Amino acid sequence: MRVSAQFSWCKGRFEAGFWFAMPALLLIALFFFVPVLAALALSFTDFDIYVLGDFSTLRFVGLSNYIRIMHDPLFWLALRNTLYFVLIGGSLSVVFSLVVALLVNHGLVRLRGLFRTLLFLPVVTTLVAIAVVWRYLYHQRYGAFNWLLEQFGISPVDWLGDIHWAMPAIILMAVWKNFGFNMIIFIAGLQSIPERLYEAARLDGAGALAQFRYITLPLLFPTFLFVSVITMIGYFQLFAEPYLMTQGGPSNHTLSLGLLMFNEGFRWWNMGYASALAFVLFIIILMVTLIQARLGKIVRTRQ
Amino acid sequence: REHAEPVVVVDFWALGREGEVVRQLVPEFERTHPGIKVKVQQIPWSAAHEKLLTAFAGRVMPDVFQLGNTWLPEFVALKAIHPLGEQVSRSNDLPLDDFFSGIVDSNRVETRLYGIPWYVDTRVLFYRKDLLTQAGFDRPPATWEEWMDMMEHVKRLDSARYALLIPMNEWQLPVILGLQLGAHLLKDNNCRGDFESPEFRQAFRFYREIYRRELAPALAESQIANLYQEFANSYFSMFITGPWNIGEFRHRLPAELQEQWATAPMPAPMAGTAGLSLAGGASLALSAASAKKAEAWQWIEFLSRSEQQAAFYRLSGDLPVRRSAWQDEILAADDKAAAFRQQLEAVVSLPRIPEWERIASRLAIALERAIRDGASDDEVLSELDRDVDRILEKRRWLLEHRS
Amino acid sequence: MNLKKLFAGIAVHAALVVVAFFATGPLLWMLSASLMPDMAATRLPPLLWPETINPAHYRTLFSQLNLLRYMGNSFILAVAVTLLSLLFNSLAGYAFAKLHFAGRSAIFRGLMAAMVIPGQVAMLPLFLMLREMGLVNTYLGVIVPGMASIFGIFLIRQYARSIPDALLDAARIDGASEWRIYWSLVLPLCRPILVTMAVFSFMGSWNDFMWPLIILTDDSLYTLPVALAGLMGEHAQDVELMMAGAVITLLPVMLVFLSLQRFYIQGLILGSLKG
Amino acid sequence: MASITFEHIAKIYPNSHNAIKDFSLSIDDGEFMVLVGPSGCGKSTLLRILAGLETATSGRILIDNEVANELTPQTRNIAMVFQDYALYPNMTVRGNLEFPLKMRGLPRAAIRSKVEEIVQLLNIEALVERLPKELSGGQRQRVAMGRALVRNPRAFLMDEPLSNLDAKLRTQMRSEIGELQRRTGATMIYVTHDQVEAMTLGHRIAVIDQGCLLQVDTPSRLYRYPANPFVAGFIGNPPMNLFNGAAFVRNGDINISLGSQQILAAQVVPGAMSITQLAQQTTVGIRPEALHLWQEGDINRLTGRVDLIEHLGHETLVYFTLDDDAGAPDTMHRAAVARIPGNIEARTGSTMAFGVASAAITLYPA
Amino acid sequence: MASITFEHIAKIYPNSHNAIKDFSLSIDDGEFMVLVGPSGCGKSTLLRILAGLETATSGRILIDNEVANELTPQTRNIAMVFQDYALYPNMTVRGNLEFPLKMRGLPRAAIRSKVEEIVQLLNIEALVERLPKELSGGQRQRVAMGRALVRNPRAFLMDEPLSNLDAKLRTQMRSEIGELQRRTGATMIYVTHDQVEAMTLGHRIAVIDQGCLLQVDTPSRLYRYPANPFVAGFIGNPPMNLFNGAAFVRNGDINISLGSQQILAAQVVPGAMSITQLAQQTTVGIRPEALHLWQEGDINRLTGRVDLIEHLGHETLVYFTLDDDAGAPDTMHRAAVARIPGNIEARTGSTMAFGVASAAITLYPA
Ligand SMILES: Nc1ncnc2c1ncn2[C@@H]1O[C@H](COP(=O)(O)OP(=O)(O)OP(=O)(O)O)[C@@H](O)[C@H]1O
Ligand SMILES: Nc1ncnc2c1ncn2[C@@H]1O[C@H](COP(=O)(O)OP(=O)(O)OP(=O)(O)O)[C@@H](O)[C@H]1O
Ligand SMILES: [Mg+2]
Ligand SMILES: [Mg+2]
Repeated sequence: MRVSAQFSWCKGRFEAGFWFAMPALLLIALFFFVPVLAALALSFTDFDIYVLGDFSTLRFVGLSNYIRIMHDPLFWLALRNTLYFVLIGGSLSVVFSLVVALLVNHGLVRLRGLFRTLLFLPVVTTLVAIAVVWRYLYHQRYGAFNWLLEQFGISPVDWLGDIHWAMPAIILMAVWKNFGFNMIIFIAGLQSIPERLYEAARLDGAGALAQFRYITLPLLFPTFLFVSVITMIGYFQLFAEPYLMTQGGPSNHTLSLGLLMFNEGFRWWNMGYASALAFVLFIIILMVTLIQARLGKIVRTRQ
Repeated sequence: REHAEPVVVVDFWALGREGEVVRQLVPEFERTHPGIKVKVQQIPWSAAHEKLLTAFAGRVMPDVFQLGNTWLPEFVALKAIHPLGEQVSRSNDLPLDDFFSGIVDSNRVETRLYGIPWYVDTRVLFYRKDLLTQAGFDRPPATWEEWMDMMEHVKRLDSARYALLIPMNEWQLPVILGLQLGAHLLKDNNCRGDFESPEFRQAFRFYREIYRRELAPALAESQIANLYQEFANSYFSMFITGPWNIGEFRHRLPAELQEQWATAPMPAPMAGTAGLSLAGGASLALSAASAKKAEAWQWIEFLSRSEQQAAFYRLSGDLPVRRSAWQDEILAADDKAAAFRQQLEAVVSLPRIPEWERIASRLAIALERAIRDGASDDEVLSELDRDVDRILEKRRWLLEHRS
Repeated sequence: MNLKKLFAGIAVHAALVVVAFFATGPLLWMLSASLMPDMAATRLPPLLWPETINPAHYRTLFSQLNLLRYMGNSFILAVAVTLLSLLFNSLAGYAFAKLHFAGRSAIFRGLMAAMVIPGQVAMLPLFLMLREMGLVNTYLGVIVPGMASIFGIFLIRQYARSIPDALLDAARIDGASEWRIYWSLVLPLCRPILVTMAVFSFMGSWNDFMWPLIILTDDSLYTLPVALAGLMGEHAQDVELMMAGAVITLLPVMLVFLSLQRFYIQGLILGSLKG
Repeated sequence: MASITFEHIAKIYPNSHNAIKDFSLSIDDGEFMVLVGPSGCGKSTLLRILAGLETATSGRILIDNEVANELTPQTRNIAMVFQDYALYPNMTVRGNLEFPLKMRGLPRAAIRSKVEEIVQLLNIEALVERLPKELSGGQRQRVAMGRALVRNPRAFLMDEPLSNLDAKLRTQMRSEIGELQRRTGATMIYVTHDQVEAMTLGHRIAVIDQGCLLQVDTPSRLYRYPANPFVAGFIGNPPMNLFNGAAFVRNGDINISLGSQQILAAQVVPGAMSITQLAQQTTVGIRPEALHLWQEGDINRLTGRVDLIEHLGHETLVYFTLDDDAGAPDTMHRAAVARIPGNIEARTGSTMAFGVASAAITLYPA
Repeated sequence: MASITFEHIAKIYPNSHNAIKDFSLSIDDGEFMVLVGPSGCGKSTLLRILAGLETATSGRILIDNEVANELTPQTRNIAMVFQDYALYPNMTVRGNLEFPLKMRGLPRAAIRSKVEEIVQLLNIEALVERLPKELSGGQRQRVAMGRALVRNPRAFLMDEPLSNLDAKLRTQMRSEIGELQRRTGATMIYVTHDQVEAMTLGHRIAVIDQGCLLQVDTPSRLYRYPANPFVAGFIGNPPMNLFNGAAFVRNGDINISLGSQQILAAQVVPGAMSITQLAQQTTVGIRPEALHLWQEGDINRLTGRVDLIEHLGHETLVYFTLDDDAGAPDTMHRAAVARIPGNIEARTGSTMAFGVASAAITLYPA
């Protein structure tokens, strides 16, 4: 009896926390988790346009959507493209932003704030608008890139139309759009390394390279991991860039899993199939994240 | 005084430029139909299909909507469209025999009429007279053979240019060529793909040949920055496209070129056969969910009148679906439109099943594979048929299920 | 040694200028092309600057396309999403950081794991669900999924953890209620991260294309990017007009960012890495 | 102001750490009670239980003889000054001072006049419009005190309020706190690690270890008669020297052998051990200042080898190791320190002799 | 090891703050030099200039009589122990200790044996594979020292290395540092705020204020003969009492009047003031421990009203205000403190008399 009474005030705080978290949790549950579960359920049916017109034509198909995915050449193509984008685009994105962050954070830089802002600007832009610009920059005859190439005597490249160049073009644009965000996080990471350590290292006889190798790199590793995971998760969901720039072409060479899912889901209303695709994507991302986390742990314990 | 009368608002979705233009017909309608107001909303073509489907799924369909007639079967399957047979037969202003028959056919699904054609859209050949003359020809091609020959000659004028522009991922041209040869595209009651048929193979071969000989640039639609400028620059001299471009060419090409371009019906596979083209265009459909069907029908009926068709032509350049409307003085005098008038008597429609758009998108993929990746015909077409069979699985099941 | 420093400084700045040009070049060119007369951008060799400033495309956009209305829609939606998400996320983020309730850490771990789920998974059923709720084609339908976000809760929690417990205890002892503590103490203290989140949400909402495209059917409700996408479909040939449309779409969000960038970046720097 | 009683308080944290064990202590109205004890012994926990920020697992808290266990912190009306002041960084000094009154719903005029009064009391008129970050450490401390004082609480709790200050400011603030408490007659519970603060401020000092109350007494009695070796070793700086020894009574004297050296203790210190408890094994405590340079006539003589000399100016600390011919086992604590006034010189390694008064020796059961 | 000389060093920071002003100081090879001074006086700046982390605006740094101004920190071969240790958090203790040797390109075997040696010297064998975050404060401190010691630098600089430790550990580390320096005979420059550290560790202490060197001398001389009131007030805790007085020579004695009270000083303290400088206005310094309870026979007698008594156990601090019948102006410092051994009782407000030896009075020009 006494125990219950004693917790009365504690309950006050308990309840405050509960009520504070409740609205957001409810919203997330309702508008995220419920649809996700529903999608999971849908992925075992053949929900399609006929079902939309007449619900009685809905069939439970078990795993056959997933089996079909495994046999769908478009899926494999899209997976290949997506992996290409994640691996090449993701690492470029991370490495480039790291390099730029190092530059911006360099001790000799004047007007650091200005550079930081300018470099962050692409992050803020609207993709739809930016796609207009980039489609034009990539234009085979009038685009700036080919004009530049021409100055060096290189023959023009059909950036968005050539199966070899379309994905690199998408990657370049994605890097342009996203590096600023990672750069800021890297700058934060760099700034959290105490100046003391560099001073100590200098006294210990370390030159600029040794300082980078033994202080900056290892201490930036957690940031690096964070940025890689975030970038990777985001890049796996690639959709808007190819949707706006190439519609997946040429010959589906920029068709990403996200775009394939959108096409199946919202263009053809094969909701069952699209949901199954979504879960396959989810499982891939989950696995890669786990691998990354594991790798991170290994590297960290090695250090 | 006016507010005493209850006003019914009819929601109307029109696509693309039509959406802009049709607004100008509304005052006349509202004047002659007191008590009905029309609210026009414009939907961009690029998002139209998704948009209509989501609107249906979201149960926010308008009362009347424009839709490409290739989409009609899909919306019929969805039970989104109210059949119009009864209304047409009751109407005293809609003699179906005044409409081009190929177009009307494309609005039927299993013999029932679901849409009233609004304007027609078929594809003909646009060409530069001066360049053809330079290459030694004084008239447009009538047969495939002539056509190929002409293109070769044009290409020889300047190898940096091309003879023909066909956006590589557009499926229409090979389909037209196939239909001209009598290909069915689908078989077994439209339940399986038939792209491996000899007719389609032949058409496909011809189509590839154009690229193989570099008579057309391998460009996707989105890569063509300024079509009109390129046409004016002689970057290409032939172009297969629809009537909307008559207006655009007139508007955008420099004045000195206006005399130098012309239109012609599609070439035929061989002399004596018809140079068929696609029965395209847009129709007006009445939403099955509409609560204002009577008023909505009046709006459809209004737009289908001969004089409104003519008026609409003048505003938009969209070609009328009624032969009587072609007697409009401007239209009759338009030499560039004449080719369309001729072509419209020889149009056929595509398979009328909901899956056609998906099949067409697969076809587009197949075309890109063939032209860009250089996959063989066999490979591409059998793959296509397999894809199509898979797409039609549910249709087969439904048909079995019903019987 | 000083000479070496000088060279290093020059090299670093040169590299930065190149990168800055890479970052801003497309934007500058967009602005420049939007001011060129028709077809000037598609000439060989390409023009870098308009020979004469020609605002005609902007006039066209505003007169023909009802851009003000789209801009207004975008603005209303972005502001609503921003304010609501700030409220809900900060409440939850603070609760996860500082208040105790049953299952707190379990729930939080669950949320973290769910960050991996691609958003597109939920899109289709969410659409059907909102249909059942009658929210298709309403502002609310656009706002509702953005009202709370896991990432937002996470960011605010990371930041709120740095608030000393003693401060909250002091307020309790001074007689403040839990709500009062949140309102008068936690919110002001979290200002940097709130500004960051605000720009974040505003940006996200303003730039979002997919969801409004799907959920809004009535064009009087369209947002600027949706309208611009429509424009792209209809006027793809008018490069200069498109550029003007792009400029107009980008301008407001850029202004918001530039006016808040100091706080925004600071908040990101403070908030991003503490966990 | 109010009297405060802890009655058999125990606190077990959710991680099942038993931070407070059967703790009972009465604090009079107007008393200045100092809590000392090693880090983690539960001092803060006690204050937090009293303030209502934690709940006791068992036992009762009485404020003015009324059970307060069930009250929320808002209603207990107790003021607390936190170690890091916990000033609201988003409010000015005035805002900070007004906050508790606002929360209690006082009318604006009353708030204004009350704050005015406190501002004058603490001499911070010039600071009222500043933000906490614009104040120096000592000024912050005063504002924190002001925020507690402004509302006439029933008691003040202070958790190491001076630990963040530098030595000079600390001395100054220390006397200000003492002065304030004398003036207002407030009941005060004060946690500190600082010997000087504890000795100079408290009416009584409570020594706590591992959640148990070891001894509570006035500073001087605590210093002179520590109840056990822990308290003896905790109070005083350097702390009391503690040796393992053997004791036995002979001729009414208490004989103590420290290894091979012998000394006499005059008496058994009250509170430490009764004469009958004397056993072979005893802990022998001698304060560093009880050791002086040996001079003729001293009864007790202890010799040792000098390890280290620290000159502090006014006094010298001599660290030495007790000589032991018998080679006593290592377990006998032989290291010791003597505090000698003034400046003496001695070589490290040399042997020194110290005298110690019999009365200054404390004995505890080993 | 090396000797170090600062020659007319000045440092103006980019924000035009003049942190060091014409600073000259010679440190012998093997000397333990302690720098003290109020916060912000420039101690850290001096160390950083010496280490090469900052450049002097003017003046010369000599290491072993060679000008070192232009050398990079890497080449000066000076070791520094930072206040917060600055251990590399990503390396184990071994990694930290190996780092300076690796950077100097020593062969692996040499590194290994050198590290082994240091590990044993510092008694941290058990810790070598741990990361810094797995160490306690004192252990970290030892590793930081080890990282400095491992490479035979020409001098050690230590910037408040103990300020983060608690009192007990601090005492322990203090003696370890002293011990180490004695053993290795290293040249050492040590910055501290702590009186005890300064007094016990330094061979000499340099007192700095606002970038200027005020006095440098051995601890005991500094304590006994502070060169000016600032040093006098800075060294000692509680610091020396400083009064405004008037002085004049009569009959060979120095007569001092403090308000209405008179005392005699025996002599003028060397280094403070010459007898001929004596003037009417003088600052009179008396250390708290120089004041004792007055007893018959004392030459000098000062009376005052007791303000506060602080019992510290082994001694009592008596805060009092000098009596002044003449009602001297407020500007005369009359507040004083006396340090009386043992426990004395006195009521606040009562009057007490103190004796002071003539020799313990220091005079400075006012
Ligand atoms: N919220 C908690 N949960 C679990 N254990 C806790 C909690 N708070 C404190 N403890 C533990 O309870 C014991 C007493 O903690 P308390 O803070 O009261 O110590 P303290 O005497 O104030 O120490 P210090 O002098 O270091 O402040 C410590 O061992 C501590 O680790
Ligand atoms: N990088 C700098 N730029 C400008 N002023 C500085 C810089 N570093 C220190 N100062 C100023 O120079 C003066 C001396 O600083 P320094 O760090 O040497 O003081 P310190 O004696 O070490 O003080 P503390 O005991 O507080 O550590 C201070 O007033 C400080 O504000
Ligand atoms: Mg505590
Ligand atoms: Mg310093």
